[in-house]
Amino acid sequence: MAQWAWLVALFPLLAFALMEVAPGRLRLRRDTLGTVAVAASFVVSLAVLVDVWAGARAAASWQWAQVGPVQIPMGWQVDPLSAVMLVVVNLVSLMVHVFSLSYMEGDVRYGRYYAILSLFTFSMLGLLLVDNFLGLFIFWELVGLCSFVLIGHWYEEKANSNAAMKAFLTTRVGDVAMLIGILVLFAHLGTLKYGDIWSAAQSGQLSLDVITTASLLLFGGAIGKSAQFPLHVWLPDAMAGPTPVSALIHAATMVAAGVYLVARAFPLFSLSPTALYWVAVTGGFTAIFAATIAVVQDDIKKVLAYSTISQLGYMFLGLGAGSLVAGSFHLVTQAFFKSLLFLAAGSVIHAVHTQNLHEMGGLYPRMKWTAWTWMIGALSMAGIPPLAGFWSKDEVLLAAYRSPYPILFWLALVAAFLTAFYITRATWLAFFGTARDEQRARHAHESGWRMQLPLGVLALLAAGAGLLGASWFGHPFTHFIAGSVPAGTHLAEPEPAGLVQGLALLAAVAGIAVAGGIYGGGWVSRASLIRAGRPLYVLLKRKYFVDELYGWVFVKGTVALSWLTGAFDRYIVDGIVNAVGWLGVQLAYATGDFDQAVIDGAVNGVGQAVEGGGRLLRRAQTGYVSTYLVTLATAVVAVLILLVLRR
Amino acid sequence: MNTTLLAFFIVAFISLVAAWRVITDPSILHAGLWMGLSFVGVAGIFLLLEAEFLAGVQVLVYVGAITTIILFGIMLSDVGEVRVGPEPPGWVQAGAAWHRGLRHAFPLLVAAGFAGTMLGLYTQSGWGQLRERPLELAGLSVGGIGRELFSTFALPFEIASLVLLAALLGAIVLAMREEER
Amino acid sequence: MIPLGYILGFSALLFGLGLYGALTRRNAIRMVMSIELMLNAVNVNFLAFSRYLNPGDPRGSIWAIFVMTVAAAEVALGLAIILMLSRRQDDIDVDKVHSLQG
Amino acid sequence: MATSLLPLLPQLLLVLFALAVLLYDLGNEDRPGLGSLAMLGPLAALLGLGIVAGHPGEYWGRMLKVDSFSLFFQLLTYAGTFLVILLSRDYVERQPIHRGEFYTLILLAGVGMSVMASSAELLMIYVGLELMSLSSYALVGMIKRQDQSIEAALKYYLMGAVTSAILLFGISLLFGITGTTYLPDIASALALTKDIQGNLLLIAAVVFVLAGFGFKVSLVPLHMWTPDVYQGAPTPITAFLAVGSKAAAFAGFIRLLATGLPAAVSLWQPLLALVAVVTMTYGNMTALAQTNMKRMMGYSSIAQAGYILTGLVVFTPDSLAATLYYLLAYLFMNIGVFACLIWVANQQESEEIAAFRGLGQRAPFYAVSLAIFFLSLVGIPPTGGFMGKFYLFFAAVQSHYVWLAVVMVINSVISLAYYYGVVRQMWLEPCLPAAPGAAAGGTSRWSMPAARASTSTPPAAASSTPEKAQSWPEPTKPASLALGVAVVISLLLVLLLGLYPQPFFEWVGKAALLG
Repeated sequence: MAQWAWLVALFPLLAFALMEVAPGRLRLRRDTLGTVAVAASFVVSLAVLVDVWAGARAAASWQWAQVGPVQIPMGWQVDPLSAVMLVVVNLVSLMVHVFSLSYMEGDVRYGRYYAILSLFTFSMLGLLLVDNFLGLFIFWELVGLCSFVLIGHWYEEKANSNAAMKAFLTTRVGDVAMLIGILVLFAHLGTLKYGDIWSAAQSGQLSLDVITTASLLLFGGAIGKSAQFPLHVWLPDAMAGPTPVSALIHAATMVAAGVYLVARAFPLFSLSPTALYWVAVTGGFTAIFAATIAVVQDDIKKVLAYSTISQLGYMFLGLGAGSLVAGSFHLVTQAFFKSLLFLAAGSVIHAVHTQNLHEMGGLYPRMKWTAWTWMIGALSMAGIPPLAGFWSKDEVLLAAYRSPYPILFWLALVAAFLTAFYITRATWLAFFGTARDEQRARHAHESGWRMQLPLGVLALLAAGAGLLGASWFGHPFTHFIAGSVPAGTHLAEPEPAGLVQGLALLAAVAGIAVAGGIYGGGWVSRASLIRAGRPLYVLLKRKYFVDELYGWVFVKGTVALSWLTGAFDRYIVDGIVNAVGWLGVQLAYATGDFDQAVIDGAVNGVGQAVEGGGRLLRRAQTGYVSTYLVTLATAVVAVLILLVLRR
Repeated sequence: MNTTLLAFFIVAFISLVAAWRVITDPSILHAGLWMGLSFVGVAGIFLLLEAEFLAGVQVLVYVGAITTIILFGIMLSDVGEVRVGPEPPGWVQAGAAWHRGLRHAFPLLVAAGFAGTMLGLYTQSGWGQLRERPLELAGLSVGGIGRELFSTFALPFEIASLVLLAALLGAIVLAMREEER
Repeated sequence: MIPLGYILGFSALLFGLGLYGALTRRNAIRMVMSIELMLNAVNVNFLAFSRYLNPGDPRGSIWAIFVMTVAAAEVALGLAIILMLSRRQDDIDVDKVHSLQG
Repeated sequence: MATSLLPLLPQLLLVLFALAVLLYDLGNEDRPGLGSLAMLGPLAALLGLGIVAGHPGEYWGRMLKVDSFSLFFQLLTYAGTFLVILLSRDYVERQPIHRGEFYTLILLAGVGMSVMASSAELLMIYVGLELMSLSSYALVGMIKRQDQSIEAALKYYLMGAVTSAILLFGISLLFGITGTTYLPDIASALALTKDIQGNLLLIAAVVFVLAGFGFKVSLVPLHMWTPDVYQGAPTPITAFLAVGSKAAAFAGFIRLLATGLPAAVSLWQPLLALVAVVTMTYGNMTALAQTNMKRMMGYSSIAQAGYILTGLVVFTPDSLAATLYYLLAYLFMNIGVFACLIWVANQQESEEIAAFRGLGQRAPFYAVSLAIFFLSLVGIPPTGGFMGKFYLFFAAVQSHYVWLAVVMVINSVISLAYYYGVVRQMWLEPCLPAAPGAAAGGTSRWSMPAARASTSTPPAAASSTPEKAQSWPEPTKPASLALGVAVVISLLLVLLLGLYPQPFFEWVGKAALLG
């Protein structure tokens, strides 16, 4: 079956082509066409995965063009990494297609939406299938283009089209580096094919400097596409697109392309400790950086957006720590639980018509299905065993722990705590507590099977997919994915450490607990402490026969105790909780401000500087032909004199 | 100083002064006439270079044709000398300053820089003091030029006729007065 | 005889004068005249080189003939453009024409 | 047969058709089919080119050179001329332009371009250049009722004449130094020169000659005519200048540097590298601040000239081939953009970028096509522009001009912003109502003589009720078939060059050898 893998990309392409040329009647059924095509793709990709799991490989290549002595090949290949990703992309895409049937119903550009969705799916699958860097770059730009169109889907709103432009421009900055990286490899080796480059690099044809340079330049592209610091600014803005698009492109697939690139080029990266170090540092820093920001976001999609940035940081951390498995495994599980969270958020938004968490609340009784699936995703992301996120995050933490830079491990651990914290906060604010907007809450309801089914399927995977890599079954994923790099590649697959698992679990639970305490008003607050003390008080009263003296002592004692516990509660517990909360919030605001003021400012500032320069240069074009002539003659004579004097 | 050199200096001086007057004479009509004189001077230089045929062509084409066309052009366009108009508008203050600077300071510098550099280069190179070699009349004779023109250079000659055609066509179309319909 | 440098110097000065005129004058016709001076300087160059460095090769003379031909065509076309301009505005001040800018 | 007419066949056919158009125009008042007759010219020349391709060699006393390089640029010229006439067909109906002379001059300019490309003799290149230039000066001023057209012609003419004098001065010095103007002889004479670096006269000659060609391809700081002329000229002529004139000037440029001055490479290479960087950066940054579409394309074309020039700077067989490939893609993407521009201008009677408002809804075909042409200009796959840029980058990196490649890539990101400005207008902004002058006819600068207007505009325009005038999208004039054809041809080739580059790679690879 593996040799038919190219069919996977073909179906969505055909669907797109059909949608564009289809006459009248068929044009109205573009949604069905797209969904069926992706479903077909999904079935094929599943078969391919089974085949590849059994050990099959397939590749085909032909010469696309020849430049002088240099050949530019074009071809495709399937190996474990791409086979897994094919299934993930197809599955998420299929779910999003189904979900959108209901979510986008009645949209002004419903048909076009499906057409671009098909084109995107094709491009993403193509990106996974190609066997060379030129093809990768072409599809890389194509997915960017589709993302651009879809972010700006509701372009009537100016902010949306600005967001689309920002996404396109910001990622292009990374692409500049990437293209140059590709060219550096091309110039040194005269080939663009992955396999040739890996073997050339491993056989020592490239100096370490070249490998490091090329790797870091390639990583530049990944930083842009996967929204890593400091090029992450576009992703939160990209939430302007329809929510299913956010689930597909800006959570599960396109943003993961950067991680895929590094995983794909792992044979190259693994040769350069410097490159790996920077990948790890970028990832680790982004992970905690974005997580702190997510803590204070009020927009449910923004929480998820920063969460995505943070999780992508984890993946890079894993890869940078030298573990291909950690990065790619987290890539897979994140795709499931994050698209699940986005779709669930979409379901909520569809029901209450707001994205502001503070206008939600109390939705649980009315949207049980959404709430439960959301919570599965949330717990999975927080890292509660045996859900998928636990296993993959564990791999990342383990890799960081065993890496030469254990500080990254502690950073990641704090980030894990924060992850649990903010997702619990969001869960509570959205689904529990009292409805802060009665009007909205009263009208909330589930939106039918077309939205519920994808939630269910993804919840199942968000819960269960982790078992693929679970230590209980002997890490089957580890052995499988190792087959996608050449034999000589150095893979640091660290042995499990109980300490790490324990700390990870602790961080997750602590995060959930603290958040529950602060936002849910649970056991941590004063009232619950008293309630917790009350049984003891009653028990004491029953056990020791009531004596007036004792009684008086107890009464006095109880009063004193209650005052003490109250004081403890008031001054110590509250203080700690508040301090932690305050610190977290301050940190989050600080990073948020930094993000907005400095990074955004820098990005916008460069744009303004360029444009301002343009306006200034315009002045020179006075419209007077004599000015032009004098400029021309001055330039010629000045160059002449300069060149002559230099001799 | 021999006579040829003396003649050269006189002719060159006349030609250059005439060229200077082309630029500076307040009357545009006089400027046109000065230009004719300058062209005659150049024809004189050609004569001194023993290129009699070219000197003849120079007089015919430049003095005869081009100067006449330009004088006709001056009459036809029926305009006097350009008077100094208002300064450029304020919206391009920076541009205007640039413009003023260019207008007043740069051109002289540029032209002088050009001529000075070229003179310096000629002096430095071996060309400065190079005297004539014996003349091989075959090359520069009318017959030689004619033969070359219609054998080796026949193709560019034909294309030059297309250049004239294009210019003529363009001139006619542009200069033709539109009848107001 | 005349040293080559003298002739080249004359042509450089003539070209420089023409350049100066083309850069400073605002009357379009005067600019055209200045450009013609520059072309004359070029012709002097061609003939001088032909005479001193490659006697016997008529290439220099032929270049001069072509330059003259093209110059005549250029002047004719240029005057037509200037004529067109003079019909739109009362004079032929090139500095009055600056609607295209920026 | 050293003086056979056969190798001249394409040029001869073009001249014949130019004369035929002129005579037909003189002898016939109604002139039906004048445009078709003119279009046959470049097509016939293309056919002739097919015959000439079998007879490489030098003819007419080494004045005419038929090699793969000249065949390549001739093909570019004829294809460009054909497409420009295609663009003009609709345009000349709506503007007060003398059609016969207009087409004749386009064809003559085409002859000039092809002459420039097919000779290694500077005299021929010069005469071809002047034929092209003089025709262009006249063509730019063809809309005599428009002040801007006259202004553009005047500026172009004055600057062109001055630069032409500077070029000639440079050529005369070159002639003095080497004793010839035949490029291969110049090269062999220079090869004997021991101290190229120290030859100050050669420096002067090279600077002047580069200035002459740099002006035509609009390199900064010789570019200043470009935006003004592009804006003022009739739009098809703007397209002609952008593709035909630029390609031919590059042909001469490449021939001069690669055949004539390879020995002096150390003189011109650093200079041109600097100029290339300044040119692309200046063009792109200034384009950002534009509001007029033609003017923006003027600056864009300056920036593109900078990209193309990098191929010459790198100066390897690969980089020259990349230059040719880019010029090929450049031809079609520019023609495509200008075709869309003319279409919009016909509808809206405006060439401002704001005129593109709502095009996405009004005419999705033109809007999407324009977006694709822009993608190609920026260099985003899978378009010909991407392949061309990639090839250029590759050639630059291969020769260790990494910094040049970096500057190019950064510049292409900047260029994204101004093209996006147009794309945003097409989809973001609501539709404009039809221009007020459209129905009334007679006040705007786009108005035409009443007599011609009444014959060429459908009666619907006159009888349109106020309600109907309000309800856009109802095109006021029927869409022109010719423009659509031009867009489709350009679109197909832009995509073909991006998706199936192999045959073109082989072709430019051969042409770049200049053999």
